[in-house]
Amino acid sequence: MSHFSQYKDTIQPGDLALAWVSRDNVKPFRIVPGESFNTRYGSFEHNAMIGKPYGSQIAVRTKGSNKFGFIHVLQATPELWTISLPHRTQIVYTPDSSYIIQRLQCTSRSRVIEAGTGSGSFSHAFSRTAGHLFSFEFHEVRYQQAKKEFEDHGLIADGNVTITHRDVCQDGFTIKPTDTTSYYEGSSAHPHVAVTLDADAVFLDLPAPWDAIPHLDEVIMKNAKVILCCFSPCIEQVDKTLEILEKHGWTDVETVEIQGRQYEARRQMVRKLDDALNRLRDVRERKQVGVERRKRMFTKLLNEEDTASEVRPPTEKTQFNPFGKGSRVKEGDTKFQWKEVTKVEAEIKSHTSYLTFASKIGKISRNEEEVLRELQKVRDGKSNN
Amino acid sequence: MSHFSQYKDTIQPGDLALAWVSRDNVKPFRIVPGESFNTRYGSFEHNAMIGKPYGSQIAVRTKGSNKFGFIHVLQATPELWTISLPHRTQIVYTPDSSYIIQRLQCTSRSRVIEAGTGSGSFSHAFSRTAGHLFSFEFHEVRYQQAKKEFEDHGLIADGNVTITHRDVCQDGFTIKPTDTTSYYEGSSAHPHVAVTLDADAVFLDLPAPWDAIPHLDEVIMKNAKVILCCFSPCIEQVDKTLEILEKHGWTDVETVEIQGRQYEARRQMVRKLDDALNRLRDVRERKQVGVERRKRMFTKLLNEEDTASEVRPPTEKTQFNPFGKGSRVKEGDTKFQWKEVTKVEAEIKSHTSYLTFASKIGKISRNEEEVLRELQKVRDGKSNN
Amino acid sequence: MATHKRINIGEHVVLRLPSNNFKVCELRADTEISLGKFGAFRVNDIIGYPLGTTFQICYDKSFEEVEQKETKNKAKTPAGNVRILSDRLSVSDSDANGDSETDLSKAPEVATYLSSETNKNLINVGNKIQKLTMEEIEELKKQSVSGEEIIAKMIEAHGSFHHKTVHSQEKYLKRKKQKFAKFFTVESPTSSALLQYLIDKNDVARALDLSQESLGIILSLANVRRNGTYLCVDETGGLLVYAMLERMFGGNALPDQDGKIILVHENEHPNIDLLKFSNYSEEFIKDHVKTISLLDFFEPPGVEEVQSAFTPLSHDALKEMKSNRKGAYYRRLRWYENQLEIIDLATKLSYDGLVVGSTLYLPDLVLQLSTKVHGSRPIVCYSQFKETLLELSHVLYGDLRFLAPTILETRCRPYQTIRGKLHPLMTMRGGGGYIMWCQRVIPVQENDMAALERPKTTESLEDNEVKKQKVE
Amino acid sequence: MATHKRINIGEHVVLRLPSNNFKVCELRADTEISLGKFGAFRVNDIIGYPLGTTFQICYDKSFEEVEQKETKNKAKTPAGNVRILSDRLSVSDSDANGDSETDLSKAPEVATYLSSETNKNLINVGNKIQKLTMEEIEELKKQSVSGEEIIAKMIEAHGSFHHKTVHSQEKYLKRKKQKFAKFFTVESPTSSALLQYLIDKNDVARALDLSQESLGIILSLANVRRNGTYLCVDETGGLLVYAMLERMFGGNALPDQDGKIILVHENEHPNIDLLKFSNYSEEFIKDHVKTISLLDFFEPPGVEEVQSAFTPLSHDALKEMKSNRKGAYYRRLRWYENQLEIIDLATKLSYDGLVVGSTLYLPDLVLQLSTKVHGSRPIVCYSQFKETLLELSHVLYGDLRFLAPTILETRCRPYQTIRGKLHPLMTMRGGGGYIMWCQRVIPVQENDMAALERPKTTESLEDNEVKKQKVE
Repeated sequence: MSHFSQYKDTIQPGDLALAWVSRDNVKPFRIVPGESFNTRYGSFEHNAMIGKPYGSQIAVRTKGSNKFGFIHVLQATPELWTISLPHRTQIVYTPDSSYIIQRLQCTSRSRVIEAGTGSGSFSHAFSRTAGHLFSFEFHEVRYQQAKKEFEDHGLIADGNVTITHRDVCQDGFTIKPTDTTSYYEGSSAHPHVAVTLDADAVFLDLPAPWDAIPHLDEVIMKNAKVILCCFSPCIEQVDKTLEILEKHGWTDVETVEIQGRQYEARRQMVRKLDDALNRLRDVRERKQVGVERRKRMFTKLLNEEDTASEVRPPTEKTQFNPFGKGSRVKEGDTKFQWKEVTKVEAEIKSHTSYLTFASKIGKISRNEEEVLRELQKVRDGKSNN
Repeated sequence: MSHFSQYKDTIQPGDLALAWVSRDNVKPFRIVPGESFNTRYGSFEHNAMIGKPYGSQIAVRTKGSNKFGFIHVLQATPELWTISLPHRTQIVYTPDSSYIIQRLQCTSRSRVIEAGTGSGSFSHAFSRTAGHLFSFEFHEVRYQQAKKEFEDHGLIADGNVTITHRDVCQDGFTIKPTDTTSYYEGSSAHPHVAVTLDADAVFLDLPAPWDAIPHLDEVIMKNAKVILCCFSPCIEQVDKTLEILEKHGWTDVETVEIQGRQYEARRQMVRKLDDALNRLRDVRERKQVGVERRKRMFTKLLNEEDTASEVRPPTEKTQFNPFGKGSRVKEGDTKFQWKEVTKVEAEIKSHTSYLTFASKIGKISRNEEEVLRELQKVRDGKSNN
Repeated sequence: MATHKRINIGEHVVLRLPSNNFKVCELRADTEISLGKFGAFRVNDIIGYPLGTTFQICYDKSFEEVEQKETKNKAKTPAGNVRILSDRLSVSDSDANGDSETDLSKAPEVATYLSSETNKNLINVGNKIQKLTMEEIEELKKQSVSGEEIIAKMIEAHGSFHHKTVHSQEKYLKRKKQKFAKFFTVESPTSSALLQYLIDKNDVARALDLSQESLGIILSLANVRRNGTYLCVDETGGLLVYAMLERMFGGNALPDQDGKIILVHENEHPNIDLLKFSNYSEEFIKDHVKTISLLDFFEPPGVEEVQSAFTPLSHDALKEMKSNRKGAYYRRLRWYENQLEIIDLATKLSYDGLVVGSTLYLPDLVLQLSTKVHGSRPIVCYSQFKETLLELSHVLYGDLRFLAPTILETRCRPYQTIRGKLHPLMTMRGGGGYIMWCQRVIPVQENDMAALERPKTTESLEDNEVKKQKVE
Repeated sequence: MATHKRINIGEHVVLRLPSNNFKVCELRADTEISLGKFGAFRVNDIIGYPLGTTFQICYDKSFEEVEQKETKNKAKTPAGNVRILSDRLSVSDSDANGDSETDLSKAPEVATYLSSETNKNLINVGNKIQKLTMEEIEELKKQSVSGEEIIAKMIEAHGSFHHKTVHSQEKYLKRKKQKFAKFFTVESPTSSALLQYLIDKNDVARALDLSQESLGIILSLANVRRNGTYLCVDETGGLLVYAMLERMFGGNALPDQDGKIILVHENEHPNIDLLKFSNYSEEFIKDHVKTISLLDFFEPPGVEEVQSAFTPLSHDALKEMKSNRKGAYYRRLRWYENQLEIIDLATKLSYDGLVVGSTLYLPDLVLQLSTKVHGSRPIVCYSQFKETLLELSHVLYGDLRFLAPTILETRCRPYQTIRGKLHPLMTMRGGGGYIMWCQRVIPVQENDMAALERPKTTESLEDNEVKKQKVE
């Protein structure tokens, strides 16, 4: 059962769900009757979730307090899954992945190669759309982890995702029966035949894509446009990639960067000049007494009278406070006027990787007879009308 | 007389002024009694400007019409001057130049090297702040143009700008009496002595800065921190620059890009859902007649009566138009409600150049005796208190 | 070859011209397509080749003479023969049928002209330096078999070509070559190609200034996939719907798909003009794109009202009807079924996502439409301006039915990919819009809260407190 | 060496620590400065060297023992000897007085450890892989002469160091080296350094989230130079004023400068705290930074009122005054002169520019202050938020006294400059604010317009029409 490809109405035992605790704290968990999801705000019983629609907010009374803790229980999507991953993992983030999918013209017809699998988050996005995804991972432990995850998430059972343990730079992309791969599992494919990848979209997230590119010719679709994307953090990698792409007949080469920014909606207090002036006026008035005193003092000074007797009266602090200074004002407090503003994240992802796109049509040709037949059919159709 | 370094109150004969026709059309011109500044909106007589304060809007009746044409007469600043330059010229734009000046810690104490001069627009910005600017240009015609411009603008007379014709990559930065340079003109410097540049800030806008960098050691300040900035459009240039910087003992190397964006303040009409619904309701009501007819027709159909007699009445087009559709609404028209929005320029400058900064202190030392003397002076001062 | 990868008769394609301008065409058999100054070709000649192929238009000498004569008499450009190019930048001047392509993208000519190591001695005097007048160039264009020759002549006539650096010589040649070469690339009318076509026509304002990167992220964030039922408001002339269909069903239709888009429109009729360029059948679109006006959506007709206006006849009754009346009956039946569908769309469905690209005041619109969105389903709203999404975000943030509204911006920054001269392009299009993304959620119910209260505690729970705890 | 390039007694400097944290210090003679875990040094040892010098703190063995004992008794770190480093990244472990520095930025150690060509076999298990506990590392830090040794030990103890690629080994070493090395760089307290100090302290909100690039462009757009008189509102704790002074007069004072900043403040007293870190004399600041409250600026006291409260005495009258009264007289005289100066600042001057960095509602503030700005002089307004500048721009755009209000954003994007691994830094600080820039202009007068009317025409000129022609 796929947790990603089926829209679900209600939370059911066995489901993979996401608990949204806060924006920075989204956790995947499995719904098991009798178990609990624990947070520092409290412990949320799965039984209280089961049967409720996805998206439900779940409340719990925080231990030893009269406050409530809340989570939302969400159904996973590739994008929410990406958010739920720990930030130290190398992830292709949504601004990049969504652009790559769009540029690779990924649709339900696409046969996509992905190397390497990495955290697997991009694989989820590919599997949502692609006809078939062939994912390759050279790191054995990561391969096992990803394979298990794909199984748990129902991607393998959905039948459109294959993951293979392979160093594609050295060994290419052809999947053979002797390989460590999910391909032959639960598939009707004959285990003695090498797989025809026939890919028309390729995504390479490898430190040395130039070693993998020469192997692509064997596995990409013939006589059809194939689009490639290389994902490389350093510009020197781009340079080497450009060299090999040209050498291997890839055209329409373009390198881009995607810059994603996230903004928070905030409010800033509207502090009118008149209010500031009124506040200063209030201060001045309180000091006015002081001016009178000043005049008297000067007169006394000139008359050589004693000024020591005039004790400086304490000037009261202004009580007129239009901006709530001193007290802590909550943003949006309706006692004040507010201006809506946007604020960019405190730390922005200024760079992820360079994306280098290219396309190739191996051996362009057409079947002349077939074309003639088709043309004739159209002509016949017309004359029939 | 400098047109850049003196704040001027009123427009006077002989002044270099800027005519602001529109944001994309800012033109420098010289105030000459009896002459005119011509635009397609009309001809503006200099006599009508003379004596008016700078910043004055000048009106003229557009020929053969009852409308007026306007310009503003401004005093030039380096930034306005940059705007006035034709866009096809290679210019260091203000987001870059202002950042470079800040990072080079340019103040009235700074001795700045600039190579090459180019359009000279950055020289104006440097000359505003620096103690002395030594600008180098290898292209002879451009050197002559820039020199004349600096003279016309009063920069040479101000005494803090020197321009020299020189290929610094080949011949280095030392200015000798035999050079083609403005240095000895109007300067009290002895024409038989090589100039001590003693620069503590260096800006290199050259295709091959790596050829110039080795020559810097001869002309930069000794025993003091010198800051360098290389301005290069291509990343390969940065790479080669990094190599040579390391080789020649420059430290604190950092490459940055400056991304400047310019926004226009605009308004978008607030189109409320209720208004859209009301408009559709109006359409529906007009069609209501049609529904009644529909019912009658159906009855007739069932009763096998003749329906041909029922002519479809023309449905009037809705006259209720809350958003002024069809008619051309001027942005901000007070008959409608508006939301303030920002719009980025249609074409943004996505890249100018990479800026590579580095610093160097040649031969670090101190005068031990001097330090001891100073320390003693402080101690004496303290014990005196 | 899979048909969706092939140039097919009767389908729409996007033609990319040497100028990198775009053109949308329908490939009708036995016709010719003219690309103006870039020549003309016969549709039959390109059918059956893979989409993405670049064709060069070649005129042999006899054609050339015909062209010269014909252009004097009428505007129509005669069709040349097409040849396949391996690369848009490799323009060959060899014979039409030879396949000895010389890749000129390396511009070997450059080496044969003297070049300056730097452009030290080159002064920009604009067009004066090019001694061929525009008229002379136009004349050459009429005479020449290929653009190559024109360029060779232009270089000869260029007063200071040898003063340019090799780099600027290359740039110059490439620019000129693109200007006079006669070739075109046949691309599939993908949503991206269509958007590029609008941008190229300076008509992207019609698509709310959308960028490819914004379009891509909308589709991902909205979790668009083949089996969903999506609610959509689309003021981009149908581009959003077009892209959603592409993501759901691929470029042309596969049978037995169950995904649907319900397009809610502001005016009497929806504007999905761009769908006319798609290669779906009309029927497929009718089945998968349901349109409904805002008013019908929010105030659907009553079932009784509809039924009072029409009652479907029984099979027998229908049989007895005179055949000249049946047409009228079926028209009425269609109206009836359409009304019932409207009622269905407006009242029964719970949607798998809401995608909005609209200039209507968003807080009202999104709040209202969201009532019909299922829990844990995304709401994605595109706007040309961040400020309108800011206003929307504040409204959504204050409503417990929406989780974590976020404003996103995504910009693509393209590079010049000439090796040794890598850098971001100096200028790029501004704009491209902003995206608001949030999840539709279901706030906890008062009585659920009450159930959690410990028996000893008596204080009532205020709405406020729920609000306060809302996760950010 | 010019004094402004030198480390001087009594001046403020910014210290850059190995962690790239910043510290502001006053260099008092005969004192010591402690950098916590990075050691301590004697001020006298660094006086006289050029600003920008990096010093390494070295402890010889005997010191080391003292340190170990002392740390048990009191918190104070004993001062080590300083040595000059040619580079912040070249940390030597040779003897304190030797000058045979080995540049370790190349990390030759890496070659001596087995490294993996890729990190194929490395699994991230977080801190578990580092077998030294924090306590052990702390213990090592107490024992070791140099950070080098700690790092060597850490590598030994690092379970999978040889599984890392050379690149990540280098990164690891560099990070660890910076963590345990004992060196510091002495920088001039420039406006940029001070801003960096605030950012580092996570205190830049106090400076309205200003970035270096925004600060730089404000100064350029405002045309700040030595001979101007500028009106300023500064809610950045004085950073704007600090930077303007720097641009006008250099880092420390030159005599006989005539530029001035008139700082208008919202509260009773201005907040220019950061000026305390500058190396100007108090007197210099008093001469060149005039402060005046918003109320005094807009509603200055009347001359009569001031004169009614005080009349300066003639020279003779003053002579006759008892000396114990003279103090009081001069205090009153100062108040009197101050009041007259306020009147002057508020009524007589026409300013060469307006620089605003304020959270007050900008339309009111800028419109009011601009009345005192001379024609053809810039108005530059900084805000943390674009939306407040948008509102301001619309107001200015509707007022003929302002030419071409423009909202600007400028962002610096730093790169990793390791050759072979060039790329923009993966993360950077958001924020940095926005700038509104326009020119103060003088609209044409009605009567000037009237003078232009042709005698034959009678139609009156409407204000509207002037407005319409306003250049964009």
